[in-house]
Amino acid sequence: MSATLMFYILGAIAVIATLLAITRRNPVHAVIYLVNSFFALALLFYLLGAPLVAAWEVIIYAGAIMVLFLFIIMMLELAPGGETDRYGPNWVKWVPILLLAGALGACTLLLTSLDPTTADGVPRWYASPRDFGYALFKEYALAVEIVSFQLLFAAVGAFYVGKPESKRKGRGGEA
Amino acid sequence: MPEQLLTYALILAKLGLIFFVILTLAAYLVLAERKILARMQLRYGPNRVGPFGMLQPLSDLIKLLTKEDFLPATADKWLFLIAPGLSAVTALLTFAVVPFGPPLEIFGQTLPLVVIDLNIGVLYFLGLSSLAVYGMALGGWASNSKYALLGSIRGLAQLISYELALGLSLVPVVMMARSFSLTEIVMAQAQIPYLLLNPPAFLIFLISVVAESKRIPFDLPEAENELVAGFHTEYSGMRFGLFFVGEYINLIILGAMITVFFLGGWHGPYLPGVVWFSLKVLAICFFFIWVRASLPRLRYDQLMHFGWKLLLPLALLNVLVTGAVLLWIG
Amino acid sequence: MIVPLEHLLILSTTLFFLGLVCVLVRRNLIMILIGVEVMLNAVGLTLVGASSFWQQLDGQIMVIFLMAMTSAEVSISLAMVVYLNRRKQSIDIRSFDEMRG
Amino acid sequence: MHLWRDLRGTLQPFWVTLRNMFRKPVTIQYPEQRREPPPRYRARLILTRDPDGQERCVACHLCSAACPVDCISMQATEAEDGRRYAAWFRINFSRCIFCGLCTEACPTLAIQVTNDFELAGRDPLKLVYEKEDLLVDHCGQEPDYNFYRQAGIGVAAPRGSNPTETPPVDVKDLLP
Amino acid sequence: MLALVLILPLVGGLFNACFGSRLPRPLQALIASGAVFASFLAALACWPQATGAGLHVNLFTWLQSGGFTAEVGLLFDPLAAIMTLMVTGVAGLIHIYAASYMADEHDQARFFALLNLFVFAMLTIILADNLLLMFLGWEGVGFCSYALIGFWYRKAENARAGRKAFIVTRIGDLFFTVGLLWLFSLFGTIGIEAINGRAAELDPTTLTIISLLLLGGACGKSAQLPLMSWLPDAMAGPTPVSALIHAATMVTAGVYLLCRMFPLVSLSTMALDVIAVVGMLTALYAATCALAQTEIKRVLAYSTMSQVGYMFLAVGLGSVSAAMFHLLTHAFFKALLFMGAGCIIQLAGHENNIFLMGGLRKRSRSVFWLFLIGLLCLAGAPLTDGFFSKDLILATAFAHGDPFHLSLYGLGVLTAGLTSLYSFRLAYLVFGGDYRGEELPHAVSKVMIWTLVPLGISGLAGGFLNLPHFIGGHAWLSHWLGRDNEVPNLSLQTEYYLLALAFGTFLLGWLIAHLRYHRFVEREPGPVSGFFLSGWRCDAFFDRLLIRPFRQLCRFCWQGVDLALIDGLVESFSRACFVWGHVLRYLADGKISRYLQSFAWGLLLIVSWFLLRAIA
Repeated sequence: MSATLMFYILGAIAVIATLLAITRRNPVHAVIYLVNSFFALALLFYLLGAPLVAAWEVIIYAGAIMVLFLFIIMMLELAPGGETDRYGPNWVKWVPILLLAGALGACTLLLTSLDPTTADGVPRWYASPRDFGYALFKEYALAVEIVSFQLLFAAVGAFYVGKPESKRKGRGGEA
Repeated sequence: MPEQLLTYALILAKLGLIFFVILTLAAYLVLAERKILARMQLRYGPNRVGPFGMLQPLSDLIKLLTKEDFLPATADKWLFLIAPGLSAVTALLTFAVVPFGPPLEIFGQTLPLVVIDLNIGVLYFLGLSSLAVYGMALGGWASNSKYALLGSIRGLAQLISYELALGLSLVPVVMMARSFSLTEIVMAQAQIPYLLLNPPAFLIFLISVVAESKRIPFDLPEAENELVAGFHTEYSGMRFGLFFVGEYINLIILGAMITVFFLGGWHGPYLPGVVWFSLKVLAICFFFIWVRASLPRLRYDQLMHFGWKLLLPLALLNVLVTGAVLLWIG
Repeated sequence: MIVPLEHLLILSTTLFFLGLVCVLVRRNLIMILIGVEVMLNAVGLTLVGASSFWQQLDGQIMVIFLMAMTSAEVSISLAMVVYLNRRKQSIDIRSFDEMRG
Repeated sequence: MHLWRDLRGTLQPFWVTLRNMFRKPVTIQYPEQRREPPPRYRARLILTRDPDGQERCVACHLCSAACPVDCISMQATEAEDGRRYAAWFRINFSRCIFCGLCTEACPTLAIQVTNDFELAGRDPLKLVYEKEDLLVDHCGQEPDYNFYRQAGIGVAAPRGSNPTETPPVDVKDLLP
Repeated sequence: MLALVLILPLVGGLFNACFGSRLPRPLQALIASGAVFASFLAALACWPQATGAGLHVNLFTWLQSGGFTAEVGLLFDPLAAIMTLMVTGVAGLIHIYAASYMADEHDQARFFALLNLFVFAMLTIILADNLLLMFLGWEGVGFCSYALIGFWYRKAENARAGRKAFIVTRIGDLFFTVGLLWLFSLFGTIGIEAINGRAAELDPTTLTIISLLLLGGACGKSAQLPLMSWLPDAMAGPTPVSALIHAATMVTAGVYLLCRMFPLVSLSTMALDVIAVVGMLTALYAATCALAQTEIKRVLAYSTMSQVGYMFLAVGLGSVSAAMFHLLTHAFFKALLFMGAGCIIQLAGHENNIFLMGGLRKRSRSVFWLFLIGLLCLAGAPLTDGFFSKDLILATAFAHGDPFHLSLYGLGVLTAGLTSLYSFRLAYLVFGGDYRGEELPHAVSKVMIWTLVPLGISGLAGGFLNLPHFIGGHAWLSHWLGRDNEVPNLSLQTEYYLLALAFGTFLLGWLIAHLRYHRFVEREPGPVSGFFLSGWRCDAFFDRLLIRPFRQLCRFCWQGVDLALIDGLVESFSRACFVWGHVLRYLADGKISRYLQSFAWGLLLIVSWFLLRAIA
């Protein structure tokens, strides 16, 4: 029972934090709210029997990706009161897009509610790290390889894009 | 239901005990650092307040508490206020999974000497240590001062970089122990600590841990002689104190982690486990202080090069080699 | 029984469309990327929920891959943000319209 | 071999610090242990008297002129026999930098440095020393020197003719 | 232990490649040569296990997909054992030599890394128990050769020579690949022994074609007609490389391949004859070319080609032991010759041209004698190893007795005479008379000369490995290879006649050389010698035969097909697109948020379609 309650509480936290995050003018605040939302999500994952995913959610999303965002924001000095303030939310513009998103959401929800299986409950379940590891490295070994290559390419690409233009030209790359 | 209540009570009791011990330890670690550093520099260090200066932490506390809590006019108030707490709390929370002794037998019940034995303890530790970045980053950013901002940008880059090597150096440990649980990792080292089985991992972990704790030679985020005090330049009073204590708590945590992952945790001959554990942690803490006395600060580009071009490939290689050896042994 | 699957799907749908709205409305490149992150997380929630519902590990594994891909995506896209900012001294999405046909 | 050099450079300091840890600290525990300052130490200034027990200072203002931080002030006045002395004499020790230029400038060796360096105080105004604080009862570092004995006063009466005066030294007879 | 033979050079090479440039120079050389010597010792230790079917070691499974399995497996049978010992031994000596020879070069680490890798690849060829692994070594050898020929890559012609070697051998490799794949599709396995064991199941035509494909591969690697033109150019590389790759080891890989696959190849008489003809023609061709060369290393390169041609001939005659015997002796004396040539080049102040040498005998007696030993072996002076091995081949040819083989024998004798002629021409030009160069001669380091000594000894004594029965030998090598039946069965008298004939050709060659060259006369190259000098104008011939028509074809494809036909079509199509694009460009206004919005609308469409379908 308490798990059910927790689910709703955490869901509410996630939605509210996300809502706050996407409406902030200041990107740093947005990042902070988003981290909150990710925490709620991580706990949700734990509730849903995915402790490993929960831990990765915290480590990767909150600990690495959002920190990266923070780093870039700080590095570009997108401080509040800077020029970014001008690009804040413009409520009139939001209306059609909100309508669009609302329509989409409604369609999706209708679609899910039409599926009779969704009325069933999610059972209590727990995936131990051991099982997870076996599944990951036995059945999905190829995918792991591919994704790791993807990461390597991303690292190389980021390195290349991030280099100052003058240096890049010096090394013979095109602009 | 009473059973459950008892469990909760036990957890709370353990938590309280740990809080008390850790905070005291952190306070006295500051003193110890000052004393040891002084002795290494042929000085005495604080010796006025109480016998051998033993009450110095107390007087520091009183000083910090009574100082003005200053809020810069242009600071981002909200973030400025929560950042120090964030950095102290993330450090403290990690203690929940540290097994500091073998299970006790009391009244016919086994009482594990760990607050919660999570089966993903390693990930919990990594997660919290990656969150520890936020206190520093937000504190520096919210101060709206260039020293603080520079300090926190440096800190962000440094911590992200060394987080990778840190995590990767733990992979061999997990591979050898076949578990993410810290208790089981300690259990697996009953015979021989991983320090001897996998010294490269230990070395990488040690270096990344020093970087993670933002101490010399990796203290670029707060480099006193370049950035005044880096990310906590603008802090004063107890908020500064929280950063400060958080740093020392972090030190103890990392010492405990080194102990758990590489020094065999509470295992040791003759003495009870808890004693062994504390001895090892204190030895690590001494080592950190020693490092601070001995080494100069790295330059920023050296730091980045070291992290990305040396530690990270080494850690990856170590994972590979360990995996190969484990496979070979079977 | 924790909750009906429907509720979980409602939650993830909500999150997804919040992210979508963020992507569509904001003009700050960083905020747009944040919206993308929200959407990806919503998808992750769906996958974990499905994994739990059918008691299969595949969903969780997909989430791990999702995270790996996301970190790759983020590293590239943030590097590009830095690059674009260097070129235009701005991260307003309206200043990047060179792809005009 | 860079590697070897770097390794040594990293590990050697550890040995150095460890070795020093077991040495006796060089610190002097100040209030309990004191170091005797050297005789020519420059600290608190004093106004000395000549061997006859009279003030040496003739209020010539040379010291205040020499003072780089302008912390010396005084007012000159004359005794009946025309001998000059300071009506009041004031040194602001919260400004003094203890450079000792005043003592260099002083023709009568009246103002002198001592090795009393303990001049700390909570109230800066208390560090403004008046003449009575400065004047001491001894001759300081030059016990035999007496300016007027050598120079004579020579204002009201000719040099050396005042009642308590000995005739001035003829500097020329010192020549060969 | 056997794996160690293979792994040590690899480790040495990788170590030098990764860390070599940080180490002091002597250490680089020490690591490299130490690895090879250790490998040699390991091979010696394995030696006793090489009898009979040999030692089989399976290291690990390399690939496995469907029915196809590629093991990394090693086969150490007598054939491989001899080759392994020869390669590691000679390579070890050359490493030491190179340490001294290359002492002043930049990039010594790269050199030794490549050299070690080369040894590794060569050993892979030798020890592989399946064709795929062999092919891996085959390619590795090709690559290392390419990188080493172009070691001084800053000079354009060196880089070009490297490229040429790579491309030409690649043509051969293509044949080998096709043969390999075909064999796999026929037998479903790539194990050498399995293929050899089941070769008899094939029908003769297929067998012949496969054999010829393998021959093509071998030709490429061993610089046989018509893929021979890369070898003389490959002399642009450093001399130790020439000694190692282009004399002792790599060029013999083709011979080794044919010997390995001999049970398969020998089933087709036609293929054997082709091999013999190719070998013989190459031998003759190269010998004539060698007569006119002016650069010392090119002379040796052509002589290598010629000697390898003899080996092919031996294989074609069905005598693996003769081929292997000649391969071994040739490796010894040719390595000796190349390294001696390196000494001579240094003596003459980095001068390659033999017309600018002369009188070097007085400069360094030891080099003179050692080089002369090499030349005598090459020329087939009696009692040297070259004499015995060449004679074995010729005797085998003679023993066949039919006109075809007799004509081969005749050509062989002719070639032997030519060999003697150009050997002594070289000797007289280099050592006789007075010094004609301008550069002051340099000294040669002792280490370099000392490494020549063991090779000189083995050159003199190598013949005893396989002394024929009729002079009291036991044909030990043939016996060891288990091929006693290949010893030609001739009467004693015939044997002596043959020996006398060989001796006679040797003497005749010497005599002509002596008459013509013992006193140096500056001559303009005549038409014949010019023809020989340019290698029968083969490069020009290939240029006319292959490269120009190819260019013409390309031009046609480019101008006719591509520009006129395809481009015309494409352009008209693209013009239509262009017009349409003008219309559609108003949709793509570069506003990213608008693009994103249209994604969202599309999503709405998709979702609502699903919804409609679900309701319906």
